[in-house]
Amino acid sequence: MVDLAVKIGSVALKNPIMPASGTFTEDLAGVFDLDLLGAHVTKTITPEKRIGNPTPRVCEVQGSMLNSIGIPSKGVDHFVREIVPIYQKFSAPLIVSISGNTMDEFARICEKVSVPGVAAIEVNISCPNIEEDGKAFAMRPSTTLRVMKVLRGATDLPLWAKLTPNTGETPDVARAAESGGADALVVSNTLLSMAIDVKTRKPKLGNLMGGLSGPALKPISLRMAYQCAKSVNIPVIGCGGIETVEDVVEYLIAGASAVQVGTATFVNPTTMPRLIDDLRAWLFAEKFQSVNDLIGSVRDDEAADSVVFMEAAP
Amino acid sequence: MVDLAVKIGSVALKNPIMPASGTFTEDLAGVFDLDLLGAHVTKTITPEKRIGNPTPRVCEVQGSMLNSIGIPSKGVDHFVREIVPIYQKFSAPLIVSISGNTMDEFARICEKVSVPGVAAIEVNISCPNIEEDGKAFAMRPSTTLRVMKVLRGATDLPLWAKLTPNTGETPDVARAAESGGADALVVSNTLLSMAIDVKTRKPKLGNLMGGLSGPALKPISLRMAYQCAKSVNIPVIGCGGIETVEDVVEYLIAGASAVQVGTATFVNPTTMPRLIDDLRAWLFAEKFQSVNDLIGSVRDDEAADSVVFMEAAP
Amino acid sequence: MTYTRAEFPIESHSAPFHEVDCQVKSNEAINDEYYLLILNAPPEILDCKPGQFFHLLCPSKDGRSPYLRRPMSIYGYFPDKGELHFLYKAVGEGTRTMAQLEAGERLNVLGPLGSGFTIRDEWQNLLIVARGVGLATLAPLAQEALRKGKNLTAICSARSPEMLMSVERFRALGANVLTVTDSEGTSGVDDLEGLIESRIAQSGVDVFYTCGSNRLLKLLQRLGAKHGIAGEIALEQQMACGIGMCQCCVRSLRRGGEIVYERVCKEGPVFDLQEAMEW
Amino acid sequence: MTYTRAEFPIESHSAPFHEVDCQVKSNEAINDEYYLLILNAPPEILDCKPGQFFHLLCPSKDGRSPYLRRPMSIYGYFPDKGELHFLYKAVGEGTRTMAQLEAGERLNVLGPLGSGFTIRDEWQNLLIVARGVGLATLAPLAQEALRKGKNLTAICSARSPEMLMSVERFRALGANVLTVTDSEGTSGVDDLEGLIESRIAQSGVDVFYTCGSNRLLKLLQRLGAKHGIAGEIALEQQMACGIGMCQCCVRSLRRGGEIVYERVCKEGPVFDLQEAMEW
Ligand SMILES: Cc1cc2nc3c(=O)[nH]c(=O)nc-3n(C[C@H](O)[C@H](O)[C@H](O)COP(=O)(O)OP(=O)(O)OC[C@H]3O[C@@H](n4cnc5c(N)ncnc54)[C@H](O)[C@@H]3O)c2cc1C
Ligand SMILES: Cc1cc2nc3c(=O)[nH]c(=O)nc-3n(C[C@H](O)[C@H](O)[C@H](O)COP(=O)(O)OP(=O)(O)OC[C@H]3O[C@@H](n4cnc5c(N)ncnc54)[C@H](O)[C@@H]3O)c2cc1C
Ligand SMILES: Cc1cc2nc3c(=O)[nH]c(=O)nc-3n(C[C@H](O)[C@H](O)[C@H](O)COP(=O)(O)O)c2cc1C
Ligand SMILES: Cc1cc2nc3c(=O)[nH]c(=O)nc-3n(C[C@H](O)[C@H](O)[C@H](O)COP(=O)(O)O)c2cc1C
Ligand code: FES
Ligand code: FES
Repeated sequence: MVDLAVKIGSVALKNPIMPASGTFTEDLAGVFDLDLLGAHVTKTITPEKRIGNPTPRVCEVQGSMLNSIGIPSKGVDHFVREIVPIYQKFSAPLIVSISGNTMDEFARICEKVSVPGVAAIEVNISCPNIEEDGKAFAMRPSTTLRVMKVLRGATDLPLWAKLTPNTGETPDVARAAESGGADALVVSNTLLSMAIDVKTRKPKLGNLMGGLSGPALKPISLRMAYQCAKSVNIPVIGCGGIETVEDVVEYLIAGASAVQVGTATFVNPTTMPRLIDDLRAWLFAEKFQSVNDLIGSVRDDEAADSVVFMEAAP
Repeated sequence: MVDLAVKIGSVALKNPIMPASGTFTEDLAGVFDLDLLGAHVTKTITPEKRIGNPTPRVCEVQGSMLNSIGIPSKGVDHFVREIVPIYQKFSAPLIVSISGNTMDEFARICEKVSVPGVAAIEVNISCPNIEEDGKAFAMRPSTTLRVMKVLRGATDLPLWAKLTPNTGETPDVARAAESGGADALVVSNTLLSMAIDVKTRKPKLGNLMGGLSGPALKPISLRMAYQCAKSVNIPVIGCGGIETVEDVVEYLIAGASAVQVGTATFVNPTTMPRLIDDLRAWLFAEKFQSVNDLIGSVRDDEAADSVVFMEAAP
Repeated sequence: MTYTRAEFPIESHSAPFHEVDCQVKSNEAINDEYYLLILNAPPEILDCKPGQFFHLLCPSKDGRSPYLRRPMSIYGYFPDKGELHFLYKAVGEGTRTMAQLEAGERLNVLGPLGSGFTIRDEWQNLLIVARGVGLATLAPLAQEALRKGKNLTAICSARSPEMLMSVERFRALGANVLTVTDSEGTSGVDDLEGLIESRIAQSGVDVFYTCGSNRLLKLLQRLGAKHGIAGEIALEQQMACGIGMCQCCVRSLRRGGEIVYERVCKEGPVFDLQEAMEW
Repeated sequence: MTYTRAEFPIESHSAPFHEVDCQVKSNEAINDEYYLLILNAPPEILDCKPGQFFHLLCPSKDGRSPYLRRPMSIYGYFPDKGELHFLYKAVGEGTRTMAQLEAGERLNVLGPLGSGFTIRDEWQNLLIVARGVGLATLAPLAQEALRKGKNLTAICSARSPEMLMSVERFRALGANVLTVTDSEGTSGVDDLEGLIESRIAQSGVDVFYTCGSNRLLKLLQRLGAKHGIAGEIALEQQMACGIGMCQCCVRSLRRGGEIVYERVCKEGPVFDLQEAMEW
């Protein structure tokens, strides 16, 4: 029997497969038993009610998609009252994703979701915020450090910091998040992109630009996951373009202790349980006793250290 | 007859299709008449001889590729003596791509390639350099401004600044390049990525990481081309993932005055002449007299100005 | 592979749906633009309601693979024959690859999804106004209405008489079918208004059902308000997940003096006619 | 579409090559691992040299489309029959989709590319040492050598006798074929060394040709140096463009006391045996 259990700091997962924020709700229980999953991660919520972005909110690009959903939210009170209890019926740990427009707002919501039944808080520091001119906190080490310190002061729950690929400073941002008190890193969110309809000459998204997710993102977020695993001592959770068991294995080898699956669930709603089965089979075939033996086993010894922190493509 | 001619500042191109640096040599003359192209862009050269990166230097990712060729170079003297004369037999303008490890080196090579027969210099400020800790100049507005001023002082030829997607500050970097004296922007180079062989657990590239190019890159560099066109008054040249005439049209609508084609030529060596034919046919079918009427015709009026400068995905 | 939903511990607020690979029984062009796809389907996905849809994973053909699924209304569901029908127009990459499906090939479908049309017991005289692929969405409604013994009138609108699909289908079901076309100059808003007003005057109308165009929406909202006639409309929106998770498919609705947003895939695709907003 | 190269204004330092869609004549498994692909090819791409290769655009099958082309040695070129042959092993995504090609389908090929083997007039006794797909690369060399009236010995090495392809092909051409296999315990370096030394002693050897493994390279370099025998080796490397533009396919070579880097697709795939380096 292959052991799939992993630990993200103090949070124990029975397997390393969980959904990515914004691509999962309890509606998926219509397709499979959600307690198969390593954890449940909810859509980012904000303190107040928000409508979200204009439609169209998604479009296709070659073999992947863009989205600009925005963060429509019924507000944190509704969430704590209505949504958290739903997940109490499951044994998988509940991870709640939050965001705020200002540090203050962010701290406030962080306190509010620190309720029984929540196993960890995923802090989405990768979406645009007002105080920083529309930049995301996680675009710079300095703002990452500042916001993480504030959030660390606001809760005793584990904090998972979700990073953005829209930066040239991933290792520095990762270290800043760790110094600021993050218990794990989620790597990463979507990459700012655009598509135009050549017939109408209009942007394909109502919001002009949106985030790239799906297979096209994988080589980028895999690189980030690797850089982060090399830069910090807290666990890294890989996220971006995962569709097949080989994708999962690639992230684990690169140093991720678990992975999140987003867009692939839209294409095939049973992707996650299939990945769990396939991962078990893969590890068995490759004679691993525990998934932990695979994590971080990348054979990069031939490459010079300096290369690891390379930040531009050659 | 549809008019395909465009101008990049003082450089007149008979059509907006040209190769991307590093994906083109005179060897392509084995497949089609190179004078069909709007311009010729040579592989980045450095002042001294360089070997380049360890092999494997390329690998496939889903529907795209990674490379870490490095910049093998026979040095600028060899280039001026042996390569520049080859291109004198063509009427298409010759664009020479250069790079340097330090500002000083960069300025020196910039002077050296300012010879008759060279129509413009593409300055590759998007590859890692020593003075900046391995970061590329074009990752930050400050270093972009500094290096562009130095280069501007080193030549009277038009300077095309080639930007990197490995930054969260594209509009600022674009403005810095313009202030520093760039005559056009090439948007953009490859994005730092990684792939691991799950069987051997080794990185698929000898250099660990490399740059993503091909279709996966398109929504990202299209977004950057759009942001740049909105941010500066100098022409923008789109580059990244172009394969079909719709891709070309998308960049032109977004505000690019011309485009560069890279990886697609590896897959289909006749991509560029086909794109020229297809662009002419597309413009004719859509009743455009001149390609210039298409450039920048994006219908983005419904979107708020602030959105244009958004820098993180929502 | 199917995964158990046995231990499903949430009070299901939605009917069950399934992801299944179905075999194509036939897939034929019925005119220049429209195709009829018939799948051999297992019984568990044939417990459908008129107005519901499936989310189809388009095949990859000639090296093109549409990435996202495509939503498609149920044109017919026949548990007795084990058949599921779709009527679709080849407009873009996804539907064009669908059009290349051949008998014997497989198509992965997810559904049935969304909430369907309502037929209240007290409604006797039903009026369907449909155009284009809207006919596909409304055909199962007609079948259900007639099964329930309602009086049904269907106004079918099209560009030209050749494009009037499903007319036979509606007639065979026993509906009173009126056709209007652009080429005959009978499909204008004024003509339609006259036609519907006379229908209301003659036999009364309890409810309107429609889908699609802004023009029809506005007309029916006006007539509905004027005569106090109920109505439902099926709306479309780009979709990613199709099952309520991604929030990409929202439409704005006027409700209780406010504007609210609901998901076409989950609260819809069928909405109250008066709440629907132009787009 | 083909574009004119008529006005080609550069002194061509390479022979002409072409991008062409060819029709598959047949594509069959010849044992558990290897396939023989026969294309109907136009005359302009059949002016090949032994050792050259084509860059193949693998078809997209079952939704997988290998992105880059795949380099493949020419196993046979027959201008008279209008045929181009490849012998390949299905190892990964690209070659596995190739294995699915059926007669009548089309395959886009680019070539012939690279520089081939040399056969100097003064060389009379040629020795080929090959294993695995290396046999594919060396078969046209055998044909050319025998056309030129040379004495040719081919040592074919394989895992087991069943995997010994092309033996018949070499024999039919008139070569003296020796076979060694792992399963019979005859393919070790020592065995090979003995075999080759006795060949040298018996009839003399003027040149070695090989491709592939480090083991063979080292052995032949040693024997070549010892006896002053010339040699050539065909090398492999990942490729993107295949025509000299991207510089990804370099190999290091020892030349004039220095280490130099050359492109397998352009200066290669055939290199001087003594210059080649282990990898
Ligand atoms: C609930 C529902 C039921 C539908 N029923 C039918 C039907 O029975 N018959 C039929 O022919 N069509 C129907 N449509 C429309 C159908 O989904 C689109 O025509 C189809 O998705 C177009 O895909 P494409 O790749 O061919 O076109 P493209 O234009 O290439 O599609 C690009 C993207 O836009 C989306 N898209 C394009 N048009 C629409 C649209 N009208 N609605 C939603 N998404 C769209 C596609 O799904 C895809 O993601 C329905 C749509 C919805 C929402
Ligand atoms: C000049 C030359 C001639 C060749 N001739 C033959 C031949 O006649 N018969 C034959 O069976 N094989 C030959 N090969 C090897 C053949 O190119 C590879 O087996 C093939 O590219 C594998 O592709 P894949 O997608 O199946 O495997 P994958 O492992 O999935 O390929 C992944 C990537 O690595 C590259 N790659 C993998 N193996 C090799 C290799 N050995 N050399 C170069 N690139 C590789 C692929 O092209 C692809 O880009 C030759 C290689 C070269 C360079
Ligand atoms: C429709 C959609 C909505 C998303 N919403 C959120 C969100 O609310 N919060 C967040 O942190 N990430 C959000 N993401 C990003 C995903 O969590 C994930 O980081 C990203 O999609 C990359 O993973 P994937 O390629 O597996 O989809 C969203 C992604 C998509 C496609
Ligand atoms: C093999 C390879 C080598 C490259 N070498 C260079 C280079 O020397 N200088 C440079 O500015 N860009 C270089 N690039 C980047 C391309 O010029 C181009 O910016 C990038 O590939 C994106 O375009 P594409 O998607 O059309 O390939 C290289 C790209 C590839 C694939
Ligand atoms: S399509 Fe995802 S919520 Fe409706
Ligand atoms: S494969 Fe591009 S130079 Fe050899």
